[in-house]
Parts: sequence; structure tokens; C-alpha cells
Amino acid sequence: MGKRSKVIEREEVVVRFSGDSGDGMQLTGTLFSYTSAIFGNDISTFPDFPAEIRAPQGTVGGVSGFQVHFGHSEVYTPGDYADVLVAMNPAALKANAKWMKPGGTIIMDVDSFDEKHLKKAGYKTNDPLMEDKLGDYHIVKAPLTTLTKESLKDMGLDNKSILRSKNMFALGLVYWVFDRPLDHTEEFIRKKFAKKPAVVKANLKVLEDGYNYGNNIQATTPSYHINPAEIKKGSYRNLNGNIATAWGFLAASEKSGLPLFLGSYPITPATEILQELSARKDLGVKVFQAEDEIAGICTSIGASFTGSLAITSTSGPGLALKGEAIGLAVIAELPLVVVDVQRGGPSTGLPTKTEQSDLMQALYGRNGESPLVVVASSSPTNCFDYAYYAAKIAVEHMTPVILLSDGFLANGTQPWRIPELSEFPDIVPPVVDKNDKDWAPYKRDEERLNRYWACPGTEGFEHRIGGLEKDYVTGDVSHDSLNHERMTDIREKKVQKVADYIPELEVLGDEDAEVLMVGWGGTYGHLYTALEELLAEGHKVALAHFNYIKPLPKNSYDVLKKFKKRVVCELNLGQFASYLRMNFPDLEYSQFNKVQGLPFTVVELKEHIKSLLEEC
Amino acid sequence: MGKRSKVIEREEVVVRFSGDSGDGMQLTGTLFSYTSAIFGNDISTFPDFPAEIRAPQGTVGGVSGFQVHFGHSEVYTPGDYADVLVAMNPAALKANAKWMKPGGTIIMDVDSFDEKHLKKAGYKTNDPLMEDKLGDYHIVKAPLTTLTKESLKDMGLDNKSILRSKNMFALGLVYWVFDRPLDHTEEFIRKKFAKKPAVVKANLKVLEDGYNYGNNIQATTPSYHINPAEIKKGSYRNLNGNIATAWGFLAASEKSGLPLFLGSYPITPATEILQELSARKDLGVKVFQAEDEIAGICTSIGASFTGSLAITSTSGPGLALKGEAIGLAVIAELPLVVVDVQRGGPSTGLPTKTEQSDLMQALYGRNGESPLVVVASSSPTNCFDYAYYAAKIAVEHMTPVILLSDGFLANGTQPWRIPELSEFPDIVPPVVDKNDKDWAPYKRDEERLNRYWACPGTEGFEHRIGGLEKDYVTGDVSHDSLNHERMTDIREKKVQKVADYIPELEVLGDEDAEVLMVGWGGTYGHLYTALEELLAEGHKVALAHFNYIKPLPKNSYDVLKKFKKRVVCELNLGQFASYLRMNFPDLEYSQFNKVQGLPFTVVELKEHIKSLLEEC
Amino acid sequence: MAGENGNNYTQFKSDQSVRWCPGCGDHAILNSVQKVMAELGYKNEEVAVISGIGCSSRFPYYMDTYGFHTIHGRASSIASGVKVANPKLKVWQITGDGDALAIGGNHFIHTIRRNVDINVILFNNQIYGLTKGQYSPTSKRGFISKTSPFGTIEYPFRPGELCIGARGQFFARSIDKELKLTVEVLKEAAQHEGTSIVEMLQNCVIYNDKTHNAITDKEHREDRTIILRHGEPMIFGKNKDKGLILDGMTLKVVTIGENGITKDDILVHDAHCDDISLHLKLADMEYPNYPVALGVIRSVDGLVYDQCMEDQLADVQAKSKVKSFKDLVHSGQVWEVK
Amino acid sequence: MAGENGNNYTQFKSDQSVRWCPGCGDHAILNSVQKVMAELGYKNEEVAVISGIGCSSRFPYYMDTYGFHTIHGRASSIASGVKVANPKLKVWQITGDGDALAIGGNHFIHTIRRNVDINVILFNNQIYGLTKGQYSPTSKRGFISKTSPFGTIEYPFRPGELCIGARGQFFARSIDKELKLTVEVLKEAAQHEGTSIVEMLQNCVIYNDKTHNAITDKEHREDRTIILRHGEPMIFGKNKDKGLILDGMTLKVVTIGENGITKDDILVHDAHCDDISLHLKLADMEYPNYPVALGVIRSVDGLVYDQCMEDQLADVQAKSKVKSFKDLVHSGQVWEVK
Ligand SMILES: Cc1ncc(C[n+]2csc(CCOP(=O)(O)OP(=O)(O)O)c2C)c(N)n1
Ligand SMILES: Cc1ncc(C[n+]2csc(CCOP(=O)(O)OP(=O)(O)O)c2C)c(N)n1
Ligand code: SF4
Ligand code: SF4
Ligand SMILES: [Mg+2]
Ligand SMILES: [Mg+2]
Repeated sequence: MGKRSKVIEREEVVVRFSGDSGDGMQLTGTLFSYTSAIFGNDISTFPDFPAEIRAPQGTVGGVSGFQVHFGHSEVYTPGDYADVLVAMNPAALKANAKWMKPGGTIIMDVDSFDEKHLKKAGYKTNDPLMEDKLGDYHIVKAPLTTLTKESLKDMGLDNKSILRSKNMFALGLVYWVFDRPLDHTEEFIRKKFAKKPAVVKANLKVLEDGYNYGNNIQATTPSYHINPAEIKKGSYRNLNGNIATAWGFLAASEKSGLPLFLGSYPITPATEILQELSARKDLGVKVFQAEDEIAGICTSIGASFTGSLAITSTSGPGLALKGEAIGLAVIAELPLVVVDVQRGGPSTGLPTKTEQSDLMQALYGRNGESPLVVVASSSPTNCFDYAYYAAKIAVEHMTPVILLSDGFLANGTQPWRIPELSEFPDIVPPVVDKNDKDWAPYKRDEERLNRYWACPGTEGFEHRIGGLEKDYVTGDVSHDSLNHERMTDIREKKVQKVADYIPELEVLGDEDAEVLMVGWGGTYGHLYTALEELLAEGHKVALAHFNYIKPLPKNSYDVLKKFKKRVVCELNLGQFASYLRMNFPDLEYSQFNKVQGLPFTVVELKEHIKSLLEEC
Repeated sequence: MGKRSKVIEREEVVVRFSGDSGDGMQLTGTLFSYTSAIFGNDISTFPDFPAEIRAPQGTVGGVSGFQVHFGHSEVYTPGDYADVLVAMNPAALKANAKWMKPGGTIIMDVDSFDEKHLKKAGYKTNDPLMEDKLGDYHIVKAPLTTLTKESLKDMGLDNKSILRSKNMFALGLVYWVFDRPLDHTEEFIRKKFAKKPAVVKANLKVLEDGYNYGNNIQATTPSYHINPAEIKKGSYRNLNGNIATAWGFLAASEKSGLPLFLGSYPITPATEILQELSARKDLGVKVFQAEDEIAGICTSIGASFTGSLAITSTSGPGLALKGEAIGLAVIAELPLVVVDVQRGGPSTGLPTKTEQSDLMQALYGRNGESPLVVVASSSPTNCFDYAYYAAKIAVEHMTPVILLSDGFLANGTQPWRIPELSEFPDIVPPVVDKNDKDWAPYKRDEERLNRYWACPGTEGFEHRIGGLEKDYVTGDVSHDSLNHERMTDIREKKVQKVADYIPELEVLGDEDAEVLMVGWGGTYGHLYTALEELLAEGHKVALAHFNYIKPLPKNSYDVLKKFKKRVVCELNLGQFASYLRMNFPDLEYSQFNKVQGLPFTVVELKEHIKSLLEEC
Repeated sequence: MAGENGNNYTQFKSDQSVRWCPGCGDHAILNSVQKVMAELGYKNEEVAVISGIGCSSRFPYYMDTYGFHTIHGRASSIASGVKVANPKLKVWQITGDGDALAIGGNHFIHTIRRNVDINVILFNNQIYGLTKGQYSPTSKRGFISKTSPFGTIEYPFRPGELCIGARGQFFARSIDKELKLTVEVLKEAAQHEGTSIVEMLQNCVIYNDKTHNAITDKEHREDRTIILRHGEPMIFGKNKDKGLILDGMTLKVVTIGENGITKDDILVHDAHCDDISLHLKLADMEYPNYPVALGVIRSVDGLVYDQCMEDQLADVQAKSKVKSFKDLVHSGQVWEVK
Repeated sequence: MAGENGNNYTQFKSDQSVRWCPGCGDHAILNSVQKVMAELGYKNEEVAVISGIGCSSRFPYYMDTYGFHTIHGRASSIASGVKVANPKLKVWQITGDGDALAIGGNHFIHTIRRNVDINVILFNNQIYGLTKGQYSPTSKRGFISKTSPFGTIEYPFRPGELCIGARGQFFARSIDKELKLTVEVLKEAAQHEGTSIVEMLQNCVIYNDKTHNAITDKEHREDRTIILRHGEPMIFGKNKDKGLILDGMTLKVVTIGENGITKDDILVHDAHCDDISLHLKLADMEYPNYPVALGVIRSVDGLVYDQCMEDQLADVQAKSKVKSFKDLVHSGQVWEVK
């Protein structure tokens, strides 16, 4: 590798691969992110699918993107704006122009920038760069199609196969740009097409030619240098939030010794949890693909009754349908985890987009006083942890738990240090003690206030439960007024008791901050990055990010109270802010809200916080 | 009528008729309340059915009661405690002993107080009065069974028919106690059994003999004197909350010219709305008894799409099921009234009891940011008004409205002055103007922000709506981020706009009160009575009672702020208090909550307020 | 009344007092179920009785077994979860015509389609009892009730037809008070592997009294119903002189001894044949044109969902290298940071 | 392509660009529907097209009529509301095998039972398309999909059987790309009063390509399908030499000219007969044992819910003294306060 001109040294970089659905951008991005991860960078990725399954080729609606953020230090988001964009066609350029960092690099397949495609993409002129005001960028006009054809001309491949390799040429070029080794990708190609040597050969050649092309044109292409990050030792793999969630339950199942049962119905963006667990028959998971969301949760409630670790997974509209049945789990006091991978909008809304607008529904979307535990994951990989802890709480406290994830976490990936199960605390199901002479169906543990799990099959513990109000001890149907009030209170108290078993809220950043950023769930990466940058710029800010929503961590009030100003940042119209007002009414909260189906950008967060700091 | 000894002069009196399900107490109570109403008293009644359809005879679980509260001035509740109890058997005494006013009168059918029945009722001794500490009461031990038999012995009736007339003897006796005329009841008997002259004769005789019996034993029976109330002139009838609700919609339909459509599924305590409208085929109502709650609301949404005044009625668990579909009506911006007659508890809970615990569900029980209007009735007869206004708001603002009633309002009755339709404001559906050249499916009225109703069948206005996020103007599917935010905002704003069209919040009582009682919905009668009594006792209290929950009346903050202390009284764990904290976070609220499936009692309200006043 | 293992039906009675109306058909069905369980030698703890909401659905409270009185319409789903999670349990589902066929219709047909091994007793009183008398999806057309004061305008479901339309493999019918027949039928249902639907013609004395009387009435029962038993000729009537024959594709009622008809002409019931045509015809027979069929109308073996689930799990587990969470997380694309 | 009233199918095309995958069977069905409406002389404004959620359910956006793309599974209910509220509208429901038979199964069977006058087009691609490829309630047993990586363990519904089991009066079947047949069938569906179910065998090129190919393949289609037309003999095959006969209660495929079979032995299709046995057998025919039946399999007149509703209203209104709100509130127990 020769000496490079224009080497840009960077702490972190964002690359976005973008093209038509058929251009293989998801694979390209994934391979690039693996290579970066193995190289030792910290990474965060996010795919961006078109809303339609096969939107018309060449249109903006049909653009499929994959963003990779990698750095010398830890990265917490897939990045707001791209340093490098690979645009396989005009639509890709059009869709991403506004998401470029000033002065960034755009690699475009000039072969596809013909009049027809420009028009399809919605450009009015023949100069898209001018039209989108991209004059100040490094533009690498590579004839990727021609070059790929050239590269493969003697391979005896058909035209379609040749064109399909274009992405490997682009990937090779990008590897040159970042001075990355090709070996991981080569190994992948060899494995994937093991049965088709010709395809292996072609892909390897194109990849290498792409790389060499970079080398040859280096005079005009800037290249970037990013050192590896300091990363904790261990085995790593990439994981997105949905798989992480599924695996968290697998871990909880193995650790608790409880068989895992999932009753579910497909719905975007939660379906992958169902798919992953359906594939885990090797680990004995029973998955019941139900006829609808109601049957999904109800089969799970049935499984919970028999002593399984029972899960149901869905997204917002499905959670709405499950409300009545969740109430049954509440009154029957059975363990159950309900995963809600939040998406955009009311009703069908924006199914492929992210949002945090199911919080109130999770807390209150049922008839009557119907308390349960609400937990929210906050990064793709900690979806694993919170799935584990949600399961632990559900089982140990005999209560339904709603676990909130969102479209952003679900599809985003991060490297995950593979833990040993021994790193996680035990899960001890409160199975009825067979020697307990005083047992009654609603007799409770004095500490946790949970009742005991007496599962069908256990001799001598036959009993009946149900959805009618039950006697405080026997669990028999009771219409008694005072008993009803007592039960209403104890159900609420049992949930509040969970606060004794969860970690306290941490404050990140400056203990003496003038502004406390408050967040919950999937916005963590963006809030944390904004915090770090603001601190680095010398601002007095701090962050309190919630994973436990109901009950709130015990020190929440003390933490919140300590700061002069607090701003609750969330992707809805202010649901968590309202919830805090309900809980800690004597504190004032300002809000920063966004309801665009998109995550926050670090930039907009910083701007808002700075404006608050100025007011101070 | 001879001179009476022991005449007790009273402003108001509470009578409770109580017996086995088969004893005809509901009819007896109803007849008594009509007579009192026609006599000119203000009345309020409440039936109290056993939870089981036919609970075992003679047990407390099988007691059926009917309470009538009537007075010289206005009465607002059926009364907490009874002045006069008619107990047809020991179980009736047992069930009601703790609901007697000290020094009240108990008329008991001593014939049924034998060992067997005492035991069935759960008495341990042969002296129930002693056991239940009823020593200080006026006890009228009447051998009602024997007397009825005696009365009818020459009528040639079978034993069963004779026993069935026992309630008329009791009623006659009670008429004597209150010095009431028999004519209304006689007329009723003549009409009801027109085809069975023997039965008419028997019943009339028993009724009269009961009355005369009172006259004969007046030495030992106290009698009560209650003057007629000052009541607004007009035609009156008795109405319970469910019928009033149904009729409110009929009125709205006739007034707006929109055909009325109800899609519903039976559920206690809302079923009667469905039943009443099913019977209203004479007025052209289309009722669709659906296969479940979801189909109930969905048929209504379909009807709304075509231009009907569309209603769906249910109770808490059914509302939970309707959540997803309500979201569709929100995003499609179609008018729809969803009636939730709240009942007790989470899950199936306490179906025959009352509670106010669906407030949060009504506000938030759907996915996404999904705002709608929430209105609550507050007396059996004003269920008529709020049904009317809910329909008006739904139609004129093109939005779903949730109308909250509860088990207490649903079954309670009050005299209702029959209004002229002209007393109610017009309802003007925003039907699309056929000359509007600029019409687009989501074009809005600038004032109200509603879109226009372009119903199938209208030439030239063909368009498509749906549950996906829609373009701000065209209503086409839009995945645009900023459009989504704009739509999220306008949907919320449209609902907030309704505040311009509803009355301001009134303060009742002392403008300079030290304590403001805050209530909403079905507790009005109890809160208002407590207020009146406290004022009469010289306390500085006031009441702000909410019927409009979302949006809140525009002056709500100003009203609430004016008072030093405010206590939110509600039949749940504090949902409205939480909602006020969310809306007006700078004010402090204390709470008074009860979750027993029962209304407040005026006594406990007064006690609580007094304790707050002492703190002042 | 002792059954195998010295079981006695009283061992299945719980301590709760039974709350149905005096005279309600549910009482008799409860007795039958307790008898069946005793006679089959069930152990109390291995039984799970799952119900929805309705008068009939209070049933689990009266059984000294594990029981779950769930929510309206969802009993099939919850029962499916119970059975799939623990196939060793004997799972019985109690449901009404409203619970199973109105709000629960979807779960009903899907459970049948999957053929989960559950015994479903469908209490068909053609009314919503618990909510005090509205018409149900099985109420006869024109039926007058609180929500149909002018008569319904809907065709009722025929539970047998719907069951078979959903690929049902077991359908039987009995009458609440016919203890002997009910016990016989429920035993077959219990022993059938897969979803068994037993329609019980049940009388609601309060809101729909005598709705089945035209056929259940003691006086006429033998002439207006026919008890089908596999392998036996389809003969009925007080004098055992009536029978069913097929004329083309049409069922006909004939009298033995008239028009040259002998016993040998009478159809022999084959409950086990896969073909649904005749089973449907039998299930659909209505008085007065036909006698109403009682007994096991269809009982065909098929693949059972919960068993297939166990088999597939065993199969995959035998073949897979992934035996634990650890194996899983270390399979695929893993890299080391040192 | 002009129909009655000079209608042209293009008048039913909306301004929205069609978003289905290239090659998806949905495109052809859209064309057929537009053609049918033109040929029937529909006015754009009198049509309401109601759908649930799924690829197929995007259909209303492409029709220049009133349209409502509702929520998953509820199209039948919303369509019922539309039709009952305004019986003058022509109501078409577009739905998928997931939308109609998974989450929407209950509304599907109840709509059929009530016999609301809706034309339902059921796009059966045996897959959940929109959510990218999970098995559906019509997927073949053993089908491998994203949620059944080891094959499903469920019996699929047969839509015709389920429809008839729910008392369906109209059931037909066609193939996406068979424009002519589809138009013919849809016209009959449109003209049938009551619920018409038309199952369209639809190809999903992305997630379940060629699932129907064994029978829809051009090469074999004529031998592996049979088009049923009322009053015509059930003859099929490239050479029109195969036919169906009844042997007892069993359908048999025969060859005309072999074993003494003549044209006259072949069954003549009677779509209008009330009896369901033969219709069920025809609807259930599966390749390779039988040809798959296309065309209108069952079309029987019955009482129609929305019409009965109108009739009952008229009836009651004619008899009742209560003509207005005022009449109502003044009827019954009223007293005067002066
Ligand atoms: C979600 C919900 N909707 C409605 C109800 C009210 N409900 C309770 S039981 C019932 C119908 C009962 O009918 P059926 O299943 O035939 O039982 P039966 O009482 O006749 O035995 C209804 C509508 C409810 N409890 N929950
Ligand atoms: C309440 C709800 N649950 C689940 C989904 C997700 N979902 C959308 S379409 C669909 C299935 C579509 O299958 P089908 O009806 O066969 O239509 P196709 O896409 O195959 O045409 C599912 C599960 C949803 N949108 N809403
Ligand atoms: S109402 Fe009818 S079904 Fe219910 S318990 Fe009484 S008799 Fe039985
Ligand atoms: S995914 Fe399948 S059903 Fe959906 S549009 Fe594409 S081809 Fe058609
Ligand atoms: Mg019933
Ligand atoms: Mg499909």
C-alpha cells in the first residue's frame, strides 16, 4: 500500500451505504461493520429499509441504506450525519443529501446518473450536486458499473450476476478509503458461496479491484484514519436489539430453569423476536404463532399458569389489543413479559419508524387499577440485559412486566461482548413450597409481596384463579368492598416493592450541572453523546437516563431535585415528563420533544441544551 | 285517615326495600318512588342487585334491594344510610344492618325470621336485632306473610300467588308510614294485570290492607312527614343513566338529522344502552349486535364513514379491546362516541359494582400519540345531556369522543324534566360543501380544525383514508418526517380546540373557601350533598366538578388556583389528581380516594373535608 | 360410583358452593364431568379446567382440580397455552355459545384447525345467560330477546358445521340432563387425541327456558333424536323402528318394515371416516325434518399440535450442535478483543 | 373496454402509483376489479372499497372510489358497518389470508353468517407478505418460512370449507392472472345478494413464489383445474375429456370414453342448490387427487342482513305510534309538575 495523500485523521466516522433495494447495501454495510469491529473500532449501525417491500426501482421510496458509525473511542449512536456516503444511484443521493456532514465525501456510481434515473429520483436538472448544493464535498465520481463489468469481463458470468457484484467493488473502494484489511470479507465470501467457486472467484476479484481502484485514484480521493478503540477484553459479536431481546429471554430461561414459551403474532418492527425464537427449537423454546395478538398473549398466560417463563412480543397496535388480557395477568398475579417494540404514530401510523409514544399505553392501557412493572431498554445490546431483568422481575415478583423497546433499538446493532451466564444474578422462581402447610393461593411472600406459583401437576395444591376480584388470602371470588380495596392496594404495593430490587438511578456528567437532561429508553445513545460533547465543550450538564419506569428507582426524586433545571427529552409529545409530574409534582420540568419517526440528532439535542444553558 | 302519633317531620328520607330476589323488591321500590315523585318530592333511587343471577334463596348473596331517597328540597344521591328499612327476611336485615341511620325504622316480616332462615342469613343466635346491635331502632315486627294470607284467604288464589303479593302488603304499609296516596299504584296494578281481574282484585286488596294495618298499629309505628319540593314546572319521568344516555343519542340524531347507528356487544353494566336502542327501531335506529367489542366499534367506524351518528357502548374490559380501533378513528378523523360505563376492578373485577378507574385508559389506552375528547356524565339524568354533547362534539369536530359513565349512574334513577329538543343547541355536521373547489380530504376548518365529512355516495369527492400516517392536506399516505410531526400536532390541537366550545368550569359553594373539593363524573351527587351540608354547618368549602376532562374547561387553572387547598375526590387510586398534576403542575393537590366498588358516602366525604379544614 | 383407581366423583367437587340458578342445565353437566374424571381414573392435580366468562364459565370453581376462569372468549387460547406448555396435563375447556362462538369465535376455529389436544364442552343454551338474556350466535332466527325485541335477523351458527368447516376431527352432542349419554360422550372426547368439541344442549331456565324442549322433552326425545354410535345402525324412535338411509346424497328418515325397508338398509354410523360429507349431514339434522343427532358424530385421528411440537423440538435438538445458551452465542460471527 | 353507461376501466384508476412488487399477482386482480366495475356500469361514488392491513389491503388506494384502508383483520366489520348504514353503496372488501383468516377470522365467519351484502376478495398467497414472509393460516402443512424454519405443524384452513361451515351462501375461486375468469367470477359475486367470498389464488413473488404453480402453471392448468359453471357438466382437461362423477358419496375423476363413460355420466354443476355436501366436496378438491375447482362453486340465495334490517325498521315504524323523540319521551310513566 503506497503512501496516501489527503489522510484525514478522525476520532470517529460515519459511513452510509445507499442504493436501490436490490443493490445489496445491507450486506455491504454489515460486512464493513464487521471488518471495522474486528479491526478494533467501536461501532454502531443502523439499517434504513424502504417502507414498501419492493418500491419502484430508482425512486427515493425504494432506497435502502445502511449506516455505520465507528470510532477510536466508544460510539453510542449510528451517527446523525454521514462523513462518507456511497450512493449507488441518484435516488440514493437525493435521499441522503440532507444527512451529509459538511465537507464529507460522496462516492457515486456515475454510470447510473443518467437522465432517466435522475428524473426517477426527482431531480429536475442534470446536475444533482448543484441542485442539492453539494458543491463543497469531496466527490468521487466512480464508474462503478463499468469498472465491475470490466473487472469480470473474462469470468464468463451473465450480466445480472456481474451487476450484482457492483456492491463488492464499492466495498473494496471503501476499504481502501479507511485502510482496512479485506480478509474478513474474503472469508465471508468463501464461506457463503462455498458451493459456487465461480461466484467466489468473481466476488473476490471485484472486491480487490475496488480496493486497487482506490489506490490508483488516490490523488482525488481523501482517505480516513481511525485508530482502534480501547475495548474491554472478550469475545464479541454484532447484535441488534431484537435478537438481543430474544437472547435475553433465552438466558433467563436457562438461568431460571424455566422452559421458555413465546405466544406471538408478527408485527413490524417486533417480528424478528418471534422469528429468532422460532428458530431456537434447538434450545427447546416453544413458540406459538397465534392467530392474533390476543391469542398470542393468552397462550402465554396459559403457559405461565403451568410454570413456563412466558413472553409475548408485539408493537403498539398489538399492545392495544393485549390490554384486556394483561389485566387478567395482573389480577391472576402470573409472571409474564410483554415486549412492545414501539413504532411511529397512532393507529397503523408509520410502522417502520421509531417513536416512544407507547409509554402511557404501557402504564395505563387497561381497565381498572391495573398496575404492572414497566422497563425500557436503551441500547441495541442492553436489550439483552433488560429482557433478562424483565424476566427476572416477572418471575420473582409474580407480575406482568412490559418491556419497551423501539424501532431504533430493534434494528440498530452494536458489538456485544458475549457474557458468561454467571455474570448475571440468579433467577429464583417463587414456586410453592410443598411442605407449606399454610399455603393459600393468594398467601404472599412478606418481603416481595408476591404470591406463590403452584403449577398444575403439583399434588395437593389444586386451586382456581380467575379475573374476578379475589379474596385476599384464599383467592376465592370475593365481592366484599373492603377486600377489593385491600387487593387494589396490595397489587399496587407489590409493584412498588420492585423498587427495592432494581439499581438506583445514576447521574452521568457533571454533578453540579446547570441543566439535567432526562431521558428514558432508546434515546440513550444520542443523549449520552450529546452529554459527552457538551461536557467536552466545557458546559455544565448532566444526564439521568431511566430504564426502570414503573416503579421508578428509589433515588429518582433525590437525583432530579438536585438540579436547577431539568429537561425531559423524548420522542413523543411529553409522556415521560407527564409521568414525572404525576410522581414528583413539586419539581419543574421542561420538555424537548420530537415526533418525526426518527431518533434525535446529537446536533439538535446540543443546540437545545445550549439554549437552556444560556437562559441560566 | 286518623290522627297520627309519633309523626317525624323530615326534610328528606331514605327508604330501602330489601328481600330475596324473588320478593319483588325492585317493583315495590319503583312504585314507591313514582308515588313520591308524583306527590312532588325530589327523588333519587338506586337498585342493588345480587351479583349472581339466582343466588341461593335466603342468603345474603341473594338479597335484592331498592333504595329511594326523597325530600322536600332537591336530593342528589340515593342516600348513604336508610331511615326506613323494609326487610322481607333475615338475610335482608343482615345485609343492610350497617347501612341504617341511627334511630331509624325497621319493618320486618317476622314470619320469615325462623331458625332456618336466620341460619341461612348467617345469624348465630335467634336474636338478630341484638346480634346486629339494632336495639335503638324503631322495630316494626309485622307478620307480613300471615297477614297477606289472611287478606287473600277468600280470593281462591293458590299459595304461590298469595305469597307473591306480600310485597304489596309491605308497600301499603310503607305508604301509610309516609302518608302517601295509593292511587298511582292502584292504577299501575289495574293496567299491568288488565287481563287478570282476579289478580288485580287481590293486589288492590292487599295494598289497602297493608295501608290499613299501618293505621291500626300506629301506636307503635312512627310515621314520617315530608313536604313536596319546589320543583321546576314541566312534565317529568324517572330515568336511569343508561336509558338517559341512549336517549341523549336519539335526541342528537333527530336534531342533527344524522341516522343513528350503534355497534355494540353486551357487557355489564352497559348492556341496557344496547337494549334500549335495539328497541328503538320505531325511531329508525340501526343497532348491530356484534360478535365482540372490536366488531362493535368497527361497524360503528364504518357507519361513521358513511355519514351516520355512530356510537359504540361498553364497559372497561370492552374499552380495552376497542383501543386499537379507536386509534383508527383518531387518525381517520371520523366522528364516533365511545361510551364506557365504568365498573369495578381490573380484569373482570367486580362487574356489578361502580368505580372511576378507567379514566387513564380513556385518555391513554391506545398506541402512539392518539388524542381524543373525554367527557363524563355526573348524574343519572344528565347522562342525557352529556350523551347529546358528546355526539355534538364528535360530529362537529370530527373526532372520537369517549363518554364516561359508571355503574352508579347507569342504574340510579332521578326524575327527569322532559325537555323540548329546542332547548338544545343545534348540531351542524361539517358535511363537505359540494361547491368547494379546494376541497381535499384533510383540508380543515380554520376555526375548529376539523376536516370535512365527504361521505360515500357524494359524487366528485371520492377519496381514500386509512390508518397509515397521512399527508397534511391530501390525506395520501405519507412517510415524511416533518409531515408526521405536523399531523401529530394538529390532531392534538384539534382536540384542545374543543375547549372553545364547552362551558367554563363553575365553582359551587363559597368563593372564598378554604378547601376546594374537586371531583369529576359520577360522584357529583355525593360531593354536592357534602358541600351543601358543610356549607349549612358554616364551613368555608367549595366544589369544582368536571364533566369535560379532555380538553379541560379553559378556566380550569384559574379556578383551581384561586383556592388554598384542593382535594381531588375520586373512586380510584387518584387518576384525575394525576391528570391535573400533568396539566397544572404548579398546583398542589391532596387526594381522597375510595376503591370499594361503592359510591362515596356523604358522611365520609364530610369527615374528610372537615379534617382538612382543621389543618387549615 | 367409584371408578378406576377407586376414584369417586366426589373427589372432584371443590369446596365452593355452586351458584347456578336452581334448575339450570349446568348442574347436570358438572355432575357428568366429575363422574367422567372419576371413571377415567384422573388424578386431581393433573387436570386443568379452563373457562372464559359466562354462567357456564364459572364451572372451574366447582372442580377440585387446577382451574382458571379467564376472560371472555379467550379460553381456547389460554387452554392451548396450558396444553402446549405442559402436554402431560388433561386440559378441559368450558365455554358457552357466546364465549366460544361470539367473542371467542376466532380462537375456537384456530384451536380446532391446529388440533390441540383439548376437550371442549360447549354449553349451548342459545343465549347470553350471565348478561341476562341477549341473543347469541346460536339463537334461532327470529328469536326474541332483550336485544332483539322484534326478532333476530341473523342465521345462527351450527356449531357442528362450524367445527367441521374449521377442519374439526371430533364433534359430539349431548343433552344436559342425559347423564348417561353425556358421560359416554365425554369419555370418548377425553380419549380422543386432538381437539374434541362436545356441544351440550343446555337449558337456561331463566332467559331461554325450554329452547331445546322440542327435542329434549322426555315424551318425544326418542322420536326426535337419534343416538349415533360408531359401528351401529342409525336407528331411533320409541319403538326402534325408524332409521336413516342415504338416497343419492340426501339423508332420509325411513320406517323399518314400511316400503320394504329392513334393518339392513339402515346406514351404519362410521364416526372414524375422514370424509366430512356424511358427518356434516348428520350434525346438521334438525327437527322436524330429521331427528337431532346425539353421540359422537365425528371422531377422526389426525396430527396433534402439541405432540407435533414436542416431536419437532426433539428432532431439532437431536440434530443441532447448539445445546446451550453458550453454544448459541458463540456460534456464527464472533471475534476476540484481547 | 367500455362497459355499460360507456364506462371505462380507467375511470376506476386513482392517481396513486401502485406499490406492489413487480410481478405480484395483486396487479392483475386490480385490473380485473376495475374492469368488472366498468362493465357493471358502476358509478365511482357509489363504491366503497374497504380493506384491512397487508400488501393486498393497499388495494383501495389504487381505486378511484371511496376507500378505507383500515386496521388489521377488521375489514369485514367496517365493511358491515358501511353496508348496513348505507345499503345503497356497493361494498367491496379486499383482504389477505392473514387479514381475513388469522386476526380477522372471527369477523369473517360472522359476516358470512349474517349474510351482509359485501363482496369479499380474499387474496390467498399463503403467506404474510407485508411483514415479510411468515406462514399464514392457509400455508401448507410443513411449509418453511421465517417463523417456521423447520416446517409448520398446523393444518391450514381451506377457505371454502370455512366459509361454508360458517353458513356461506356464495363461494368462488379464481387465479390472479386469469383475467377473464376472474372478471366472470367477480361479476357473479357482485350480483349475488349477501356475502360473496371469492378466493383468489395469488402469487407472492417475493416470499412464496410459485406456491400455486402446481395448478396455475400454464402448462398444466387445464389438467389440474376445473372451471365450474352452473348448469354445465364438470368437464376439464386439455382435451376436455376428463370429468367428475359421484360414486356413492365420493367424487371421482373419470375419462370420457374410457370404461364406458360418456358425457352424460358427468355431473352437472348446480351452484344454486341449498345442500352443502357437493359444494364442499368441490371446494375441497386438491391436486393431485383432483383438479382444483375454479369458478362459482356455490351461489345460493338467502336472507340478507342489511335488507332484513331495512325491512324490520320499516315494519316497526309502520306499526309504532312513536314517530319522534318527543313521542318517545312522553310515552309511558310521565307526570306533571305545575
Ligand atoms: C370483554 C367482555 N365482553 C363482554 C363481557 C360480558 N359478558 C359476560 S358473559 C357474556 C356472554 C355469556 O354467554 P355464554 O358464553 O353463552 O354463557 P352463558 O352465560 O350463556 O353460560 C358476556 C357478553 C365480558 N365479561 N367481557
Ligand atoms: C394489529 C396488527 N397486528 C399485526 C400487524 C402486522 N401485519 C400487517 S399485515 C400482516 C399480515 C398480512 O398478511 P395477509 O393478510 O395475508 O396480506 P398479504 O400481505 O399477504 O397480502 C400482519 C401480520 C398489524 N399491522 N396490525
Ligand atoms: S341464567 Fe340461565 S344459564 Fe345462567 S345459571 Fe341461570 S339458568 Fe343457568
Ligand atoms: S411481498 Fe408478495 S404479496 Fe406483497 S407486494 Fe410483494 S409480491 Fe405482492
Ligand atoms: Mg349461552
Ligand atoms: Mg397473504
